[in-house]
Order: sequence, then structure tokens, then C-alpha cells
Amino acid sequence: MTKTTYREAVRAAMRKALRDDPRVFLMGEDVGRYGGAFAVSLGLLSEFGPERVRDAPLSESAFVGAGIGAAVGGMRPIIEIMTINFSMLAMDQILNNAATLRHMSGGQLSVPIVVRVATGGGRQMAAQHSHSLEGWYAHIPGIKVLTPATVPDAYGMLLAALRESDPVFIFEHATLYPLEGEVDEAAQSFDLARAAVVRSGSDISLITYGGTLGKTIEAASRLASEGIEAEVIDLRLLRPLDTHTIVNSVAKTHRAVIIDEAWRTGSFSAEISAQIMENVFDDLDAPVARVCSAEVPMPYAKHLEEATLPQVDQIIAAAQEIVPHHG
Amino acid sequence: MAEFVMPQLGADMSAGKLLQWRKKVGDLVQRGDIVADVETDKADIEVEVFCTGTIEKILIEPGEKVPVGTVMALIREEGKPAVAEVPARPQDITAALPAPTAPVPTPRLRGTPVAPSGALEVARIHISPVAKKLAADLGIDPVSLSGTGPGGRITLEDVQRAAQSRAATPAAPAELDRATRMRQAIGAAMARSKREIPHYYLSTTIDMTQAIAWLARENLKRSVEDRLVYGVLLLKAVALALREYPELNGLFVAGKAMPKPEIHVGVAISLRGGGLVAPAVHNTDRQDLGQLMRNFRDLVQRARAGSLRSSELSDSTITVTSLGDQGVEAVFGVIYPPQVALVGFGKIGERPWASQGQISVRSVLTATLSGDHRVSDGHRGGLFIAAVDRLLQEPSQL
Amino acid sequence: MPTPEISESLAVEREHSLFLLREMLRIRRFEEKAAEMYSLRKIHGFLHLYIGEEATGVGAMQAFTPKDSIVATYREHGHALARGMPSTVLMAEMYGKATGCSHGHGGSMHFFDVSRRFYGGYAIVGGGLPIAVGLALADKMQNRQAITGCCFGDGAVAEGEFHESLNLAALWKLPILFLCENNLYAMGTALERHQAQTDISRKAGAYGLPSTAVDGMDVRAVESATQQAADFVRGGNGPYLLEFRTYRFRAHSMADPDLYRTKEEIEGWKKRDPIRLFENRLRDEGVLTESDLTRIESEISDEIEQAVRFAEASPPEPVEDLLNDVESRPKK
Amino acid sequence: MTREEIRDGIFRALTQVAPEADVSRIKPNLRLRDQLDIDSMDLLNFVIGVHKQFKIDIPEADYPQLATLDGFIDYIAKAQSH
Repeated sequence: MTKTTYREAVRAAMRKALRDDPRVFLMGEDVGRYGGAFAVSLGLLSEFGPERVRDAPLSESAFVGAGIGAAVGGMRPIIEIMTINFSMLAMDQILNNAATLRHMSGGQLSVPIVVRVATGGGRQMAAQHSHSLEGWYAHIPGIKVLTPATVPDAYGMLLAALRESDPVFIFEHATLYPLEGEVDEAAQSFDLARAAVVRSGSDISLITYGGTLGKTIEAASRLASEGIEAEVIDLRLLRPLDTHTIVNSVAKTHRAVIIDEAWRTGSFSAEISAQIMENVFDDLDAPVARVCSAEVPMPYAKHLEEATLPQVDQIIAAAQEIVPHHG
Repeated sequence: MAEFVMPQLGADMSAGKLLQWRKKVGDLVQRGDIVADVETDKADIEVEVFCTGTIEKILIEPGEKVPVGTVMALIREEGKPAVAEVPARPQDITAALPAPTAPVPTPRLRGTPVAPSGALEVARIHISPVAKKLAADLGIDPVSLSGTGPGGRITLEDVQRAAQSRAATPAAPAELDRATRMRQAIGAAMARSKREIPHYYLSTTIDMTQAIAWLARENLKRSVEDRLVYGVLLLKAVALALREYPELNGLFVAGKAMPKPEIHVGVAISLRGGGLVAPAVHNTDRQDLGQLMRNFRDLVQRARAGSLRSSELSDSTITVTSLGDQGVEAVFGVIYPPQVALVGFGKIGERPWASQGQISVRSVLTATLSGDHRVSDGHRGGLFIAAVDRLLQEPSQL
Repeated sequence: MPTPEISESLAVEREHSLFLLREMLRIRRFEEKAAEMYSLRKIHGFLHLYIGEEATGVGAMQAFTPKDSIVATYREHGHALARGMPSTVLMAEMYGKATGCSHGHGGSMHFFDVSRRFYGGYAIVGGGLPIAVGLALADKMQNRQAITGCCFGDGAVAEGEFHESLNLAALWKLPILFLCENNLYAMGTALERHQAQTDISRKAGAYGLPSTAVDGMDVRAVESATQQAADFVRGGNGPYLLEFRTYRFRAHSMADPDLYRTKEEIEGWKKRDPIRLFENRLRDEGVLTESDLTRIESEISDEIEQAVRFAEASPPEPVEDLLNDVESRPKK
Repeated sequence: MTREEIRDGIFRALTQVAPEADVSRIKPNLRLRDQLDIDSMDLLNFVIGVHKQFKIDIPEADYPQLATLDGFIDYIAKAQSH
């Protein structure tokens, strides 16, 4: 096991993939000479050369579409879209081609492509650079959507994704890149199906993914000091969603809060809440609560951005509201 | 003889209006010639012909609006003999249209299901699902509890606390409740039926000899598990007869008769320990006897286990009740509202039977129809029962 | 008396000319049958016919080898037939049958045949261009010595993906041949009403791409221009753009009342019907006899009738398989 | 198989069909259908239950021999002997 950061873990995984498989190549805005907007691909250009670490012009539709075409043509591209905010420009290629070609061709075409995208707010980038839209992608059948929230997942998920023969989207919350942790480079297989119970508890289930896992764990520990034992679930991936782990937890605790950085209306937390209601209605002791972003274009000012994003206090308040208080 | 039909001119076009003919009877037309102008929602479009020949007959006049697919003219193709008679214009225009690909969901009627829960109104109290489940399991009536949850909602803990502090629970009150609640519900439905529905009753005797003989031969070929009971023959005969008399297959709602396109025959099933339900066998007419038997057995088992689906309780378009096993001669049943008919079958018994001056011993049963006079009359009801009789004479066709 | 070599090459020439004529006629009759089946509600949804543009599809397709890749658009029946896909599986696809070339999943706008490297029709205008660029990128990175033919219409020229794709292809010298079939209309909008610069071939220069405008109604002109452009691209010189100036005799689709152009304009272009033009030329050259023509027409009509019978008789895909092709592993 | 074992097997099949039936009060020589609330569907399920337990075939023609409990036991014993 080696101590590293989330950013270096992703880089190590890409370096291993580029070394092991000649079909793998990295393409995206400023991934080469600049080393990546978040310095994830630093040093890869000098090691693997411009053919396999390709700086793309600012043409998201063309270079994502070219990645899809190259995947159909036998390559295993890793496409980096600098942030989710620019991914809208490639949504037609993603929805109408990447996710659809296998089915529309009657099963003839495979699109083994991995698309990495930085996501989320919290760094005062204001409205156009702070979106959390993973839920949009998780709506589309035909692709996988991963949200690695830990250093081991940042490493293992990328390598596992490269073994899939369907498109895989990996959303890396921008605040996680400096996160420290350990990676087991010898780990062979890596699970791309199960959510993780990060902390077990019996009074309430706190369900989240990606950038809000840290805040949720902190909320759980503060609740414990008040005698409320919270179970924390890191979804790890949004599609396919591990409904089994979610409903088992809520069946045990009878209460749930879902923490999701997206805007509340039509967010992925709404889907999780619906699946809880559909599967374990009779075990619920209170309506499923949700802590999401306020419905406002992300403001620039620090105090306003903090008022917009889900915070630890809100998670604690939501839990206290539905867990019977003792004494 | 080639048919020149109203063409499909766009994905969402269902009908078109003929503006004018460009050709008349006797004209020679080449493949691709413009033969007529048609007006659609979007614009007037010139319509080409796809064959070469002479116009034999014009069937539609300019100004007429007809659905896509309607034959508008007949063209005798080059080198093909003229056909003597002219195919009649389809009376029922809709028959010419292929069924819409996506099955149009028939509006599911939230009629009061006949089953016990129908007529009972439980006072609205706020209680969480898990608390309600526990209260039911422990036989605690939630009305007696005060909720400590938000907005006074009764929570799990409230029920647990009540359970601990409660004296010894009386012997299984819940079980007693259910049977009386069911009796009340059935009573209410029957009273309403009698009050609102002007019943007429018909009965006839049906010779079952052929059916029983065929059934015995059929069961020899089948393993024990797949063996058929004669009730299944009755069920299929009723379903097939309903195709010819659709007014008996449907509901009477808000003062109007609503015949139903699908035939879901509700089958009266007695519950052990009293009570009755009549869940629907979906699409009875489209199932073969083997399928009907399997579904019927499954329905009986689930009815008695209390695990019927809500759709099975609300989808019946008519009900059949057979009290032959109980030794009843003839059943003059009460229609289950909002249905408009009920068919009853009595027991099968041996009877002297005279036909063409000869006396023989035949196995017969009495079939009865209770009909809603607002929707059908004795004449149509009689023809229906006769159709059931006729169908039972050729069991192999069922 | 021509020497054996000359008569030999004349025979090959005659054989090839008849082949080109036959291919164009085959497409025309297939499209007429498709229109007929659509009006009889056997084919549903959208249907975009290639009648009038046969010379571009047939002429251009001769320059591509089995190792090359083709990316087309929703007006793809001609390209699919010219690429060798049987008319049976195309008709079955439009009938939505399991035997269709896309198992009934794609329909008229989405034919696929991986064995012939026909990578599909695309219904989003311009949506296929980046895919074609990607295929060319993969060929180059794997040193496959193959090129990609990317067909699109004048409408796609207005899409951002046209600009992005041409720039990327030129920047990375990718082995791709852009084939713009300019039929003067983007659905109902005439070229001069949607492009400031209507000479499409001149746009390629902005990206350092060589290009040529070709009379799309002359099958031999299309064939030779495409052959030259393909040789240029095969030589590793980067992409090339061909603009075929052609015209569609039918409306944009079956649902289009064709209100945006005059009957006179259509009749005018019909005088330059690519099939009639070529027939007359082959008659003048003594290559085509009436018996050739009737033989070709009857062979084609048998083939088309057989395609319809195949489609009518084919089974639909069982509904139970609905989710099979959404992911590589069928849904558990 | 002894007669008691056969009788218990029959009762097991019977309670499947009529759980509320009190098997101890069944008279072995009276018609079962007069002592129990069994309709034609119950009878078929009852026969199927017996068929599964004793692995013997019971054609419809033999139903009259099963009218009483004793008759039923004799029938099964005979079927098992060959």
C-alpha cells in the first residue's frame, strides 16, 4: 500500500493503463503540455508522447465524438472533459451516440470509452463553473456512471472501467483532488456494482456520493455524540444503482437522509428516495429527507456559496428531525 | 384488381380529405402518375399511383374525409382480368385500420372492489407505515394511541411503548374483525346492487353430455397436474359468447353503459371460513383451456391465501358463479356493481331428455343470466345464453 | 478492328458502365418501393428518399475498399445499397423486423453493418462527423492503411461539428474523406438562406483542406473525383473535401409537403436526372442496348419484390429481448 | 407402507386443501364430500396432493373408489403393492 493523493492515484492508474495496453490513449483539453487543468495528467506527455497524450482543441463535441469513433474503431480512449460545465457541449455525442450505438445497431457496435469529468462547486467559481449534474448522466441507459469519493476508488475504478465494453463516465469532485489516502496497486479485481457502508448504525441511514461524503461522515460522528447512531452509505456509483444496499439499510434504521450537491428538484436524490419508498415503504418511520443545494445559480461570494451548498449542520438537523429524541 | 388507398402521408396522419380526382374511370395510368389531390393537416399533397393499369371504379367522391388505408379507387392492372363484383366498402371503417401499435390502455376504473376492503372507510390518522404494521401485528388499534412524531404522527416507538404498557391481549380480535368486516362489505355491495340495478333473469337447461365425455377423454391425455375441471369449459364458453354479445361485457358508470373491449371474467370463489371474492381471469377469451385451468387454480389458491392483486379485484367485466358443487339446481345471482351481467351455473345431474321423439338419459345443468335492464334486454340475454349452450356442444372448439 | 488489349479494356469499361447504371437504377427502384410501402403503413416514422442523388452515392462508393469505413446520414438507403448491404435486410429493418440490419432497433435512419464497416446512419444533423473523425484517428493510430468516407449534406455545414471536425482532421492529418452531398436544401431552407458563403468547397480552405466541387449528376465525374481524392488521402496527406452538387427530386421526407420550392425548379433538375443522363450517354457509346435495360430492370424488380417478401415474412424481435442490447451483458 | 402411514399422508394432502378441516372427526366409511366443504377444484388439488405424496397415478375413472377414507386407503395400498 502506498500513501498518495486522489489526484496522484488517478494519474498512477492512467500511467499503468497506458503502459499495459497500446490501445489506451488520453485525449482532452490541456491534458498534455499543460498537464491537465487539475494537474492529474502531469508528466504523462513526456513519458508517452503526443500520439497517446493528445491535447485537443476546444471542440468538446468533436473530440468526445472522435473518442467514441476511435472506441468503435478498436481503441480504448480515456477522454478528459476538463469540467462537467463544458460537457453540455458534448451531450449530443454522449446521449445519441455513445449510449445508443450498441442498441441502435442491434448489438453490433461496442463503445469501450472512459470519460473522466471534474465536477461540483465549493471553490468560488460562480455559476458557470460549479455545476453538479451527475444525475443527468445517471438517467441514461447504456452507460455506467461512477462517483469515486475515496483515494482507493479513484485508482481502482479507472482500471476497472477500462475493462468494460460500454461507455463509463467517472465524475471526480474537484475538491477531492488533494485528498490523502492509500492505494493498493496490487489489487486485481475491483467492484463496479456495490455501494459501501462506510459507517454502520441503527438509528438512521445517511446516503450520499462523491464530494459530500466527507461532510456526511462528519455529521454522523457529531450525531453519535448525541446518542444517534447513523449508518453512512457511499453510493460509489449512480448507474447501476446498488438499490439492494440502500433498502437493506433503511429497512434496518427505518429513517433516511439523502445528501446530494445537485439542485433538489429532479436531482438524483429524488430517484433514491423513490426507490426507498417503492421497496421498503412499510419499514419507514418518517418521510425520506433530502439535503441538496439551494435552487439558485451558484453565487460567487463565499458566504452565499456556503449557504447554497449542503452543509454538515443541515445534515444533522435533518437527522434530528426524524430520529425520536431520547430523554 | 389493385386498390388505390388513402396513403400514409406523414408519421402522425390518421385521415385525409380527397380534394379532387386527376383521372376518371377508364383512364390509363402509369406507375408514378399523379391520380388525386389529398388535403392533410399540413397541406394539400399530390398522390401518385404505384401500379400501371386502367381506373376500373371510383369509390370516394371529392370532399369526403376518410381514414388512411380506405380504398378510394380500383385499378385493373395491365394484363389482369376485371373482377366481377366490387368489394363492399368496409361498413365499420375502424375495422380497416390496423389496431394501434401501442395498446390503448383502457381507463382503469377505480370501481369499489367487491372484496371486503371496499365499503369500509377507515378514519384518517397519521401513523408511519412501520408503526401501522406493528400495530396490526400486535392487534393494537392505532386510534387509541397519541403520536409523538412530527405533526402528531404515531411513530414506531409510540406503538412499542403502548405494547409494553398494555394488559394481556384478548384472544385474536383481529381475526374476528376481518370476517365480520367482509360480511359487512359484501352486504353493502349487494344492497346497492339490488337498489340500483333493474335485474332481469333468464335460465335454460344445457346438455353437458358431449362436454363431459370430451373432458373425460381429454383428461386421459393429461397428467394429474394438468387435469381440467368442467368449470373451465363453462368459463371459456361464456367468454367466447361475450364476443358475440359485447353489451353484456362491461360496466354501467355515471348513468352510462361502458362496454369493455377486453373480456375479464370474474370467477366467484368461496373463502374458507366464509366470505366470497370474484377476482378476474384476465383476457379469458384469449386463453386456451390449459392456460385457463392454470390461472383458475392459481387464482383460487391466492384468493384463499388473501394475496390477490388489486387489478384482479377491480378488472372484472362480468362475473360467473357456479354452485353445482354445493348441489344447487339454479342460481339467480345478484349482479356485482358496476358490472351489468352475472352468469350462474347449477349442478350437473342426469335427466330424461327428449329430442326428435326419442328419450335418452343426458347429463344437464341449468344456466342462468342475471342482466341489467338498463344495458341489455331479455332478447339479447336469451341469444347470449343460447350461444353459451351452442359453444358447449362443441367442447373441442373451446 | 480494335486490338485484343483495347477490346479487352473496352469490355471491362462496358461491364463497369452497366454496373454503375444498374446500381443507380437499383437504388431508385428500392426508394420507390419504400415510398409505396410507407403509404401502405408498412413502414412508419421518418423516411428520407435518395431519388435524384443516386449518382453521388454510387459514384463515390467505388473509391472505397472493404477495409475502409463509411459513416452516413439518415438519407442513407443509397449509400447502404452501394456499399453492398442486401436490399432484403434494409427493407426488413424499415419493417422493424428482427432480421433487419439493425434488428429493427434503428429503422430507415440507422442502418449498421459492421462486417462491411458501414458505421450507420445518424439522425442528428452533423452528429456523424466526429464519429468518422474518430474512426480515422483509430485507423491512423493502429496503422491500418485505410480511410474513412464521411457523408453529410449541406445542412450539416451549418453545424458547429462541421467546423470542429474539419479542423481536428486537418490538425492531425487524419485519413478521412469528407463527402458533402449539397442538394441545395436543408430540409425546407434553401442553401442561400442558411449559408453566407454558398460555395461549400471553398470553406475547406479555412482549415487547410484541399477540396473540389463536382457535378453530382454525372456518375463518372463523381467516380473519378472521389478516386483522386481517396488516393490523395491514402497517400497520408491528410483529409480532403468533395462537394457534390446534386438535387433531390422528392420532398425532404414523406411528411414534407414540399412548399418551399417551385414545381418548375424540380422539373428543371429532373431534366438532368442522373440515371437518364447516363442511359443516354451509354446508348450513344453503343454500350447499352434496350435488351440490356429491360434485363436490368426485371432483375432489379425481382430483387425488390424478394426484399419485400423477405421483410413481410420476417419475425419481429420478441419483446422479452427488449433490454438485451442496452449493455454488453444482457440485463440480469 | 402401513395403513396409518397412508391415512396420515391423505390427511396431509387434505389439510393443504382445507386447513380448517378437523381430520380427527372424519368418519372412515362416510363420503368425504359430505363431511367436508370441498368443491371440484379442492377435489382436484386434493388428488394432486395425494398423487405427489404417494407417486401414484389416479385416473378420473377411479374417483368413485376414493369417496370414503377407507376406500381411499385401500386404493393407495393396492396401487403400491404392484
